[in-house]
Amino acid sequence: MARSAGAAVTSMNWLNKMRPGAGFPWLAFGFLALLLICVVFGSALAGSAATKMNLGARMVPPGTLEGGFLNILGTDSLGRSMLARLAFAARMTLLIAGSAVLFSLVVGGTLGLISGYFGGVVGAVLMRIADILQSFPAVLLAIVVLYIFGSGPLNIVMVLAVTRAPVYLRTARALTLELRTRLFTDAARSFGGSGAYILRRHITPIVVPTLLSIATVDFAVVMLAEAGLSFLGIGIQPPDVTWGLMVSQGRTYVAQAWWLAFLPGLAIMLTALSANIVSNWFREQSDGGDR
Amino acid sequence: MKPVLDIEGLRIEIGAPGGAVRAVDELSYSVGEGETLVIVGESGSGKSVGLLSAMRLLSDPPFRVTGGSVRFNGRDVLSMPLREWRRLAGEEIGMVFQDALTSLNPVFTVGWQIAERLRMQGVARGAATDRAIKLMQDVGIPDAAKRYRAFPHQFSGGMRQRIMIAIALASGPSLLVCDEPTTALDVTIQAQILELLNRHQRESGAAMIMVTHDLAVASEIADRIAVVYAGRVVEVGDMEDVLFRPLHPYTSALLAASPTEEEGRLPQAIPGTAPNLTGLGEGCAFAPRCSRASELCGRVSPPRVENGTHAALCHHALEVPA
Amino acid sequence: MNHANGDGMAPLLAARKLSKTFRIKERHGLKRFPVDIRAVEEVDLVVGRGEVLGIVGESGCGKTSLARTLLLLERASGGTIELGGRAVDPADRAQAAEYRRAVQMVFQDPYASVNPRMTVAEIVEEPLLLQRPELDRAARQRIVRERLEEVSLGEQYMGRRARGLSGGQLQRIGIARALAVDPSLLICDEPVSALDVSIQAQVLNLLADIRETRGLSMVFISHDLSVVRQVCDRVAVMYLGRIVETGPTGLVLRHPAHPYTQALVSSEPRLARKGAARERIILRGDPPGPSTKSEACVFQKRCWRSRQSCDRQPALETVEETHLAACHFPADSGR
Amino acid sequence: MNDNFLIGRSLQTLIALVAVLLIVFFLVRLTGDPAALYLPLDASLEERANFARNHGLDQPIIVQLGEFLSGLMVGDFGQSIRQARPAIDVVLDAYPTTLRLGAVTMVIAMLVAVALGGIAAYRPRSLVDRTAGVLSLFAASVPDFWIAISAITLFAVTLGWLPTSGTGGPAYWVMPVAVLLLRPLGVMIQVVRASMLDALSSAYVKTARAKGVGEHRVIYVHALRNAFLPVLTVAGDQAVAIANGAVIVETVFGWPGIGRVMIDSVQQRDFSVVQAVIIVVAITVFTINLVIDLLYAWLDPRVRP
Amino acid sequence: QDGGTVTIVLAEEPSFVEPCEASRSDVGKVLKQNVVETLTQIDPTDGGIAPRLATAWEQVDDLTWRFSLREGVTFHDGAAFDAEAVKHSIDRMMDTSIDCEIRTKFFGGTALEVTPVDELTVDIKTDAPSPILPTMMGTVVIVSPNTAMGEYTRSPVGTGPYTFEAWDVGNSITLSRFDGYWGDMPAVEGAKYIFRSESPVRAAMVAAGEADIAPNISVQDADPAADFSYPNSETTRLRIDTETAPLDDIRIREALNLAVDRSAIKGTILSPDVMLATQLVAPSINGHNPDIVSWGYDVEKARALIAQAKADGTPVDSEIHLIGRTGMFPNSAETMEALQAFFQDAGFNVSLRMVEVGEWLELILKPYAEDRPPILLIDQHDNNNGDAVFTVFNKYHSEGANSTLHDEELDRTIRAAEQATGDERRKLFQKAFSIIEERIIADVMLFHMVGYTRVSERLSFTPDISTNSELPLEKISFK
Ligand SMILES: Nc1ncnc2c1ncn2[C@@H]1O[C@H](COP(=O)(O)OP(=O)(O)OP(=O)(O)O)[C@@H](O)[C@H]1O
Ligand SMILES: Nc1ncnc2c1ncn2[C@@H]1O[C@H](COP(=O)(O)OP(=O)(O)OP(=O)(O)O)[C@@H](O)[C@H]1O
Ligand SMILES: [Mg+2]
Ligand SMILES: [Mg+2]
Repeated sequence: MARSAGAAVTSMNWLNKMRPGAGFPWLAFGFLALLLICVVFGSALAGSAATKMNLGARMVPPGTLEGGFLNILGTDSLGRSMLARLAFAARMTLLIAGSAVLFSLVVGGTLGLISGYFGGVVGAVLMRIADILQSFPAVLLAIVVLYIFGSGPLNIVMVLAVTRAPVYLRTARALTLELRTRLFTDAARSFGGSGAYILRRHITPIVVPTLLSIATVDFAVVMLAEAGLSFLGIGIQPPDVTWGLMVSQGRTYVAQAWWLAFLPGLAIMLTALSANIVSNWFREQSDGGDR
Repeated sequence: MKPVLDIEGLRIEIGAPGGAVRAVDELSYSVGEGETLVIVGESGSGKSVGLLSAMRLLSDPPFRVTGGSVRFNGRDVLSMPLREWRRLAGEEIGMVFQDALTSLNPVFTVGWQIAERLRMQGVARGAATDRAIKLMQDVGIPDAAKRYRAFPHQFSGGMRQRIMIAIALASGPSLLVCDEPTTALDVTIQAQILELLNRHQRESGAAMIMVTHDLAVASEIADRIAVVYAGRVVEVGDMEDVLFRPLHPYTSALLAASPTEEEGRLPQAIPGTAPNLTGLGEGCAFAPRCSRASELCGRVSPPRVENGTHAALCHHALEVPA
Repeated sequence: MNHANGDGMAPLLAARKLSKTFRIKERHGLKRFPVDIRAVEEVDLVVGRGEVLGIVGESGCGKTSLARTLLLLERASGGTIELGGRAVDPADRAQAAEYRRAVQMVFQDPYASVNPRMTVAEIVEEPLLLQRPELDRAARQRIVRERLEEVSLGEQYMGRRARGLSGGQLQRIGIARALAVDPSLLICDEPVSALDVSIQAQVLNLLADIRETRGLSMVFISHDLSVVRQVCDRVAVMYLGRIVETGPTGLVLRHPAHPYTQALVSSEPRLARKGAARERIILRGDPPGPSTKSEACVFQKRCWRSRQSCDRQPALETVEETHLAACHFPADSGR
Repeated sequence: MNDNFLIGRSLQTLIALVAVLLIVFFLVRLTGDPAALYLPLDASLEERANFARNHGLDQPIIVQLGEFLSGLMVGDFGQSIRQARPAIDVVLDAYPTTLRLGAVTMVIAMLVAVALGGIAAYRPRSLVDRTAGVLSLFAASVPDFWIAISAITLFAVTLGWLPTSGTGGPAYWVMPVAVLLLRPLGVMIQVVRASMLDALSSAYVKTARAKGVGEHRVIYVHALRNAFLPVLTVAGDQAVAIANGAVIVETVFGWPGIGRVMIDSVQQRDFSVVQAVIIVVAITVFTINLVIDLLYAWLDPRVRP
Repeated sequence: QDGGTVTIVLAEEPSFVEPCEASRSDVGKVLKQNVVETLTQIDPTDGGIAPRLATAWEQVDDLTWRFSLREGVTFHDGAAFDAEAVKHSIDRMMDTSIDCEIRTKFFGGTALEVTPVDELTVDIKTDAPSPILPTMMGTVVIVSPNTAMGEYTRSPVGTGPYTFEAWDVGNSITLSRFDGYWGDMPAVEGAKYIFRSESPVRAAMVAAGEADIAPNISVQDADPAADFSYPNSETTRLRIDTETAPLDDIRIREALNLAVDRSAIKGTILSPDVMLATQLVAPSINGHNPDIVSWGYDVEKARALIAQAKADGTPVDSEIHLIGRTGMFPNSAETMEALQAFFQDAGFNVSLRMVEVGEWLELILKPYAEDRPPILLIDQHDNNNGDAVFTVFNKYHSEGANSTLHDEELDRTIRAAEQATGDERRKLFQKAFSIIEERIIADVMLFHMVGYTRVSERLSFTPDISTNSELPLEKISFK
């Protein structure tokens, strides 16, 4: 498996060098901040408008102000404000992606740190599991699991988290393996520092920023994956709504009301783009820090 | 003596335009036929950057030559089209770098890499192979014919450096450029390599420039020595003049800091730290660390003091020439 | 200056037949083979109180492995370590803790040996935190300040992080850290080899001062004979995991008995005038890999004096008084 | 004692495969009675019992597992309930479609990435470099199904340039491949660029230049050969990414591939087919990784015998 | 496109081409009456039956019907169509070692004994009186005697006007005209079936000339002027679980019905051509009760009923689970969301959950969980076989597999209707529907749905209610 360990390191290397768009992160930060507002206040601000049906004003195209500014982005097939729905859907979309990333970060990172530092059989088994999970198309696993356990938000978060956790596990493990051989961990050990101490005091603070920078990219990856699942009909189900589901539902109307699928798709893309740009920026900032 | 390589007032900046810093400033030295010039100086003083830029091996960006001239056998190197220079250098100059492991391409056999140089000069494949094996024997690689097909990672550090030397010697160069060829090696291996380089130079009469930070090594192989500090040659002259009758306080401090054979005699530290490149201004860069420095040193660039072939840049040179 | 066993007291540190073998897997194409790397092989050594023992040898000969084993960072594959005449059982927590307080290390690479995210104060404080839990914060801070003073770093450095500091400064911080718990023995693994000459001199001077003021013992590892010559009372020469020669520094380096030491000394570059010709022994080839196992003398392959009887590894035997060499045909001692 | 890499790898995969199979075997049986799915809503209880008997679903689950595993030994993957034919036939019918789609995508991704990433690395901050950067940023951010739908709307429905969907001549391949290409291409361009930058700034390239080797040869012989190694290491991951993407692309463009089979068979609780898909996919992934490993060993003498 | 052949783009590829699965709409659209034919043919518009491979039939005794077969008919493989072939087909269908849907759907629990009387006469005997056997025979397809027993075929051979040419799995199925057909030679020479799951794509393909006929396109893709709408025989309802509180209170059930503005959904989310349904069978089905009036939209009244029920202690605030099924019909998710909005508007505490078919089946099929919550379950039923018998027992009888009702009078009425014939039969079924929808209020009835089919301009073909389950190529001609 020399190659896989190498691959983890290699992929980190190129990650470190891939930073297009790093020049203008403020737009991206601004957009993400806006989304955060949607997440926090989304249901308060747009909740009722997002569910208020008006079958008399179905599929009003964007750009008209009749029916109030809420309809500026048009209405959907039930006459609900697209603007409100986009804002409302941001909540679920980002919460799912966020929790999945957080979960995989915490679980994968912790396991990676432990298996990297203590190694042994458990470490080897964890790596094999990570290998399997990573070398098996996640969508296929998701299909099996979501059909069987139903596609509630929690299950989706779990599926996404489990398929992403290997990334953190590998990275954390590779970094830990490397840091373990650094002299400063030796020094701490020579003072009688226990494994737990060294992990906590020396290794985690160095590993976590790297994991966080992966997490920002991963946020985009996970959000796209969730959207894909919703698109396939095994993701979020109405009346819950995410952007992916909106695209999926909107696709049946592409010929009559392009905005139903286009706008949520655009929202996904802009968010993913922002996450990627922010991540690039993040790497640029921390670059040269430890090396 | 006709100089083979003559560097005059070379000025190099590093970094993107705008944020560039001066790494090398007014670097000048030359080396003649059959002569060995050793460039010494602390780490980061610009020894490598200066030499490799003169060889046009550093890419722009981030490295940019902003002034000065480099002449090789009388021809202006910097204004020559790159292709032409590469061809000329390929035939006339052999180069050996510090880390032989990374300097050899890991995915090609060493023999192929030696032969490639010959093939670049139009030697036929078969002949190139034979010559390469011969070269490997010459630099002391046992079983050369068999080892021709081996890859760099299959050699020890010393052997790899021998391969590098074989590549450098392949074209029968008139100039050998070595950037710290033995720094990564053990003393016993270092002795082997220095001996090899020395022997070659004696036999071929080529000029040699070697970069090192080890004054003892310098004393063993140098005809002349150039001492570099903060991107400038602060002292240059015959080996014995520079190392045993230094003009520049820096040279003298460096000598005092080097361990000697005397047991229990501790070397003397040079106070302060090497200058930050961005902070280089007017005046002598060594002034803040110099025991002889006066107010003048901080303001005015030091003059060149000469004693025959021995010269230094200093306001308060140690032995004022007669 | 030789304090070894001078007054009948047990030596501060002694190692008896200390060995360290690493098992690694070498991949050859599709197959992998386990290989034993015998990094340290039956090493005997003794460090007296206040004494500095130098260990020299080529890259890969096992110097660092020896140091790490002495520091209990590696579990010895064989042999024992004694502190003040008492064998130390690394498995016994109390004994190990006591030993660790007495023995501290200064590492080779100053950049790698301090955590880039920690402040200078935190770095120096760490051993106190781990080894002197009885101290409160103020007491620790006081000690930190003292130690930094001792390595001539002012208070203003306490809040700085490693990334902004130079190699010399970092190495001084490494020394301050090693001194934090008042050890009786310092193991220095090539403490200056990563530094420029000018900085090297600073650190060597600092170590000399500390030794002077504290009466500290040291194991000083280096591949640079000239450094060893200046710092060490006694020296041990390692080759392929074994000590092949040991004795007072002056004696060993001026009149080496083992052919390897002879080659080493003669290969050492010296600042000399032109024509100050010296006889030089240029060894053939490279040292064999540390994984080769053979009964023969480890140096046999490169030795110009090797004969039939060199098929056996010789033991360390006295050449003269405390000067020992592991050679069937040692050169005459200088005296 | 020595362990053979090939055998070790196969053994690992086998263990992994058995683990995955067992999990899937029990998972798919956890919920959803196939009888309910296959028989009409008004089917009688006898008919349900009869159905279970016909498909061996009345047996205790352990017996079913035993039969499944012993069937595997002789290459029998069981019968597809839905298609009333051997499950493996169902999978193998769909397999070439996905394989072709994936292979074409992979090859194009590699070629374009090497060309574009190489130029980008050689001329940093040039137009090509910036274009490549923006392209890969977008490729990492665009929802693939959304692009697919938009492309169909634009190129097939509105402009009528390309067929809406389905399989057929080269025109049918354009949109699916383009959509599937997005992710791997974006990643690979960056990998090539980064590894090419590494290679170009390496000491051995300096050596080559010092030898008088021409710039073309430096790039295409000395640098590229090394720069290709990292590309290989991510190729395995990209193959998996392509497999993921294929599920969506096959759905949107109506390609009868293995992704569709998978979705349908899980939905229909067609157990044998689900299992067969997983085995086939696992073997494919294993083979791809093995080939990459061997290729790597072949290209990189450091891991060669 | 070459003149004589047509391309038909279907929403899904059939899993198999086994004739005894022809009752499935995906198989039936390809095979039924094209490749394989039935003895009798049901007229979907009025439930009447017409001869096809049988020319006449009569009841011999309570249990036995005698069919006279058409003369001069041969199978595509050359075998002669005769009494033995009919026996083979029916025996093969009734063989329980395969899962023929025609058997499991229509003949579950009955035994059929087929006795050739002479070459062109055959007796079919049932174990219980079966007054509508000739109608039932409209579902049974006849295959060549060379078709193996006990296994599914992948190359169906029948007597129809088209032979089964090839099945390129995943891509297409092709049929071509059978020159030896007994009836009139159809205009279409051959047909190619291709499959696209996306409705806009199917519609676009006909528009782009890539296909000739695209059944089942959704309303938003349809062009009301050009595309054909037709009742597709499907009827949608919400099944009310009358056993759980608060749904066990009839006022609540009434309020639910009053809360839905069906006419607001019609013409918006669903086609303007859908019909408000009053019961689970379409008007053309024997047993449909025309006297049941549809619910009006009256939120106020609904609220009043809820208040009343609440006053009487009905737990009206408990959460009612409205459960939809993903992709059940075009825009089903929107429909469910609209229903939820209507119920909430009336003051119900209704949560919506969309489930996948597997989970839906567990909810619709017995046995039901003891501690289930109050559920409103979406259901869509299709009966295009002319008689209410195919609906009522299963959906409403105490023993019906999909029924949550336990009503003795209803059970008795259904049993009686099954055995009755003629007018009496119709009356009894009508009575049953009256009990279900007026006395019990077992459903929130929604709509008789419509399908849209887009037909290329070069063809003349008018889809009708049967287009959902069969697509007879013989009815297509070129303009
Ligand atoms: N790629 C680079 N980018 C930016 N700065 C560089 C780069 N390479 C070298 N430098 C800077 O240029 C200056 C001169 O470096 P150079 O390598 O010539 O020093 P040197 O004297 O050869 O040192 P050493 O003995 O360590 O080899 C140093 O300050 C170094 O930091
Ligand atoms: N953890 C390890 N696993 C496997 N082999 C090791 C390990 N540590 C050291 N070795 C091997 O043991 C031998 C001795 O290494 P060691 O680092 O002790 O040598 P050294 O004398 O300190 O060399 P240097 O002068 O380069 O620091 C080497 O061949 C090395 O490769
Ligand atoms: Mg250098
Ligand atoms: Mg070491």
